[in-house]
Amino acid sequence: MHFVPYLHEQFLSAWPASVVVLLVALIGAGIMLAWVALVALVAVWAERKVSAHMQARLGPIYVGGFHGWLQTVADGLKLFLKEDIIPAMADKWLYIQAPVLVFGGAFLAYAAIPFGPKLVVSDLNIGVFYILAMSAIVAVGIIMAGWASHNKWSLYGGMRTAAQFLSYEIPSALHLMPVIMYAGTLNLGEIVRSQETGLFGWAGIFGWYLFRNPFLFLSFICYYISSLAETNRTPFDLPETESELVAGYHTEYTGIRFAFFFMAEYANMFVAAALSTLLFCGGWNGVLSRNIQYLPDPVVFLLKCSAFIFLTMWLRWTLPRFRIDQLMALCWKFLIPLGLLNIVGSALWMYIFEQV
Amino acid sequence: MTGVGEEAMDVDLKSLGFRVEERRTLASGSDELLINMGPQHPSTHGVLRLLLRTDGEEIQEAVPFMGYLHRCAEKIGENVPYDTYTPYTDRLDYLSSMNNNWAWAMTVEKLAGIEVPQRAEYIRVIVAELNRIASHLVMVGTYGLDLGAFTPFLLTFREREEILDILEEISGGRLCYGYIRIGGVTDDITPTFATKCRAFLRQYVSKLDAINELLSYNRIFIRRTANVGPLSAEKAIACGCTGPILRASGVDWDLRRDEPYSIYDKFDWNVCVGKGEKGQLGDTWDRYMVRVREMYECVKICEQALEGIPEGPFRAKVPRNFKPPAGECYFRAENPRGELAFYVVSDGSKRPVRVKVRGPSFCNLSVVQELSRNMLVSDFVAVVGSFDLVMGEVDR
Amino acid sequence: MNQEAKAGEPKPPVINNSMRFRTEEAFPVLKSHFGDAVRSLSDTRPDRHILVRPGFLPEICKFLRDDPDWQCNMLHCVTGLDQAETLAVVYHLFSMPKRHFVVLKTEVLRDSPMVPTLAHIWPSADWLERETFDLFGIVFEGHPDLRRILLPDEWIGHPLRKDYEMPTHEKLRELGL
Amino acid sequence: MDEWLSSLVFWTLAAVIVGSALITAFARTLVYAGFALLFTFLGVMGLYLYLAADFLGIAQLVIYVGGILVLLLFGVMFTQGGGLMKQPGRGAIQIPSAVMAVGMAFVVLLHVVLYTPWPVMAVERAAEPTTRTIGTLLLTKYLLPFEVASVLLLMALVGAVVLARREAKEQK
Repeated sequence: MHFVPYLHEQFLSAWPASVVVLLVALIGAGIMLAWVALVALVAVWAERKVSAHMQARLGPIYVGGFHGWLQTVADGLKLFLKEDIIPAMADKWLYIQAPVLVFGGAFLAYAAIPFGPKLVVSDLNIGVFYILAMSAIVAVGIIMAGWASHNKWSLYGGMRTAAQFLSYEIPSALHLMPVIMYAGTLNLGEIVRSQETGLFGWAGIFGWYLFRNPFLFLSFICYYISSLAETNRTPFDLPETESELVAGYHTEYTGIRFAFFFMAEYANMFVAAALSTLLFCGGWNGVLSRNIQYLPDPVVFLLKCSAFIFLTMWLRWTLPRFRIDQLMALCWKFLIPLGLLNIVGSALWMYIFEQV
Repeated sequence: MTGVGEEAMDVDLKSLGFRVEERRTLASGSDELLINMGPQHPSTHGVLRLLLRTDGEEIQEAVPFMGYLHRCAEKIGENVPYDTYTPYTDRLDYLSSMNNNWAWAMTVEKLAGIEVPQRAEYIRVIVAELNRIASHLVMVGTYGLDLGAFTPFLLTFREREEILDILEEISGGRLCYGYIRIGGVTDDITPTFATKCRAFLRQYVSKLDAINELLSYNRIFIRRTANVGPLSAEKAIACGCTGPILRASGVDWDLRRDEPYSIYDKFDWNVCVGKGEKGQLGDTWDRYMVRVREMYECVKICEQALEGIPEGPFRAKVPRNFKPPAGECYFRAENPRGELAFYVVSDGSKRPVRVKVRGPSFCNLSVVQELSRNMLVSDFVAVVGSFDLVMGEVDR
Repeated sequence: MNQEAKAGEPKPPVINNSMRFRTEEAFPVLKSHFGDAVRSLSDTRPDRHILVRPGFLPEICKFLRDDPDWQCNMLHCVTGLDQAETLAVVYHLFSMPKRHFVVLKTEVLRDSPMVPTLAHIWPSADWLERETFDLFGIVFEGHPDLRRILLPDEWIGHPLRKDYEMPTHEKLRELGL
Repeated sequence: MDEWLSSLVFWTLAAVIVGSALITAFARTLVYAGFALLFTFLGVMGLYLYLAADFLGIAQLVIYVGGILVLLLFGVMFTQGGGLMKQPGRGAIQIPSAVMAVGMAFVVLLHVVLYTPWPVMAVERAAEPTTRTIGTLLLTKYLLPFEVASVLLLMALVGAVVLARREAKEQK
């Protein structure tokens, strides 16, 4: 936010301040949009390569030369050019809106993610909370898609999303609470900064909340599980189970609208990975003290995110999927009680060992 | 705009084949949903259509509809000579063509009293068991796919490719072989066949162990399959279920041991029976696991058969203008999916009067409606997958 | 049978015939129990069958299922047969504990092919009879759900009858098939 | 920030809120009403953010969109497939009573708006976190109402469980 007055005073003093604000906002949004698209493209390609190599095959190999790195671009182009079909019985307005809402929710979450100490579109005071809130919009979008398609399988997908989202929002917020208690702030940048040094002033990896106390470690695992469920990834991909619901809420979508859902899925995956990184794994802090960190901060951050994205893919290509009642049981009987336990446990730990 | 569930009220459920007629008033005051699962649904493995009556996620009843792949296999049988019918049997259960060819060949051999040379018998056993492995691999892979595990699918298909390569080498086909003919086999095995087979079988067991580790004993997989859709032994027998489905319900019955046709009595192997280790007897995990365990046994049989191939002719002398004596004959063989039986009536002419194909999948599928009661959609997918239906055989 | 085979006696020359058909032995037993309802034992080879009157079929089948000597707990196959002047239904009854087959056949007139159903004796008869009805037009009385199973509901005729004529494309289009 | 920009933001938000609220009120299908509510909530969130009440704004979104709206849509889809709403006939009695009710509410609201001493405070720094203040207030000054509210919610939760249990038992 300090950037805008600076820009205004130094270069664009002739223009009214509001125009500069709008201009900066638009350019920022454009850059973010490009970034989201890039993340999706790379992640889709990576997913295909990761899955291929896990399944003893090569995956895309021709388009673009090196390991088919242009494959996703080609697929994206194909999706752009494909016929856009709106089913005759579909609810047209909602049908058109749904992918926009889903992608919009995923995209808005990027605004609060800091890629480095100063590298953030909007340094919100309540960044964690904001990102959680944006996933609610995604959920409503998915329900909308499931409803509007006028397909019973899609409707099932929508209803599963509603149930799953409603349930897993609670543990994912609960398991973030210990971190917020430690950091004393909801600002993502502040949370990362508070991980520079840990107990006894040890820096680097010991500063990460992941290793601060056993409750936080448990919290991290539970948070990771619920983030998988919130982003609809295997083993929790129930809203789009291809073997049960054909393709769930996006069964009827084609072409560019389908591409939006697809991009949103990978965008969400990145957001979940980024939250794990920022809150539990020290964000852009390397494994050693910040004084001897050689890689640029965004690179460290992205490396950690990639590790999490890889883990997500690894799980997807290894595990079968849960059943809806098992999914609910896991959430309500396991993750939520553990979340409450972690909050109390972390508070006690802070009080006893760290004298906060 | 009409609600998605409204049309359920207007149809005559009885005329669609639903057994439970009384419509339950649901707790939420809403209607049941009638949903078509298939004929193009991803997990009905072909063109099976199931009409589901659901209350939310819970299925009240599911009615199967078949016939989308009906190709008049029996009518064709009445119009072509006996040996020409072999390629049509390929297309019954297209995942186990060798076994189908073999069952047809044995039926006609029984009808005409043809004695098959020993070498041919050994070759037949080897290719049929290889084909059985290939067929079970498809089941194991696609079953993982049904439950959301993608990787085992490709691993099993990779192994299956190896088998197809071997079978291609001797028969020229990769799916429909037409290799086992009346009186023997089409061609002798190639010189490299035995070594290739041995090489494959040697590495195959470890691959199977890996698939077990990845899928069969995965905790999520067990929780998805154990205690789901248990089929009692009595019901299985009464409904005419055969093969792995029957064995999974705890019935120790395998034609290869209990009615040893061909040379199966010469081999040392075990019949795999479901024991209900992870849940109830005859649940989907048992049905799945019986097949996995059978593959180990197939390897044993193959290895023994490869050791014992005698020299000699690979085909008995069958006249070109083959006319079996008048009569009728029923013969069944243990196929990967159960007992495939042919009923042939001959009037002494070139063509049979009647060919009846008793496909195992057809009888196995008839239990599905019973099993579907009060089951989650996800569980139903698991149950249908565990039956390993091949619609080519159901619809004929 | 496995033990017998292992005992080492050489197999008879005609191999591939390990299925034990006890139709001949069943005939006198059924004859003594049901008298005229059991008509004759065929001399077809390699398998023989017992010709029974359709009306008594359920009773005979119930006997074969429940009698401790026969215990035919599985109806392995039901099929129709077009015998020019009559239609026939052939039943292959199998006993898993006794390991034997009994083959029954019943003949009905072409014009009014009515056979009592066996669906209440063996559930497997349900679909097998539906298939026979679909392809031969034999009506199984008392069947719980006698609909076509392989062909579309609107199909006309029963294709496995010898006098069935394949409808022309024009005819099919007329029917909307 | 220029005056006109802030008015633009305000009026846009106001238009979104009022417009979508009207759709909610007059939509012919329940599902439309539900989805229009989403935009109302988004607009209200915008207003909160605009008033520098960032925590409140986001909390509004999390609770109303993430919780209540999703649940509402869930319920609508489960019951009668969200089809046509039964529109009550516009009888002679209903119009005067509606006018009376609306008029009374309007008078009350007008009174509140006109006679409440609104404490107006210019926000010095837009980036002032409100979470700490809200948290402190909840645990000091408003502790009793906060606890009473949570006990009420707990009771509602237990009651819902009991009701659902009974229904499940009756079905079996």
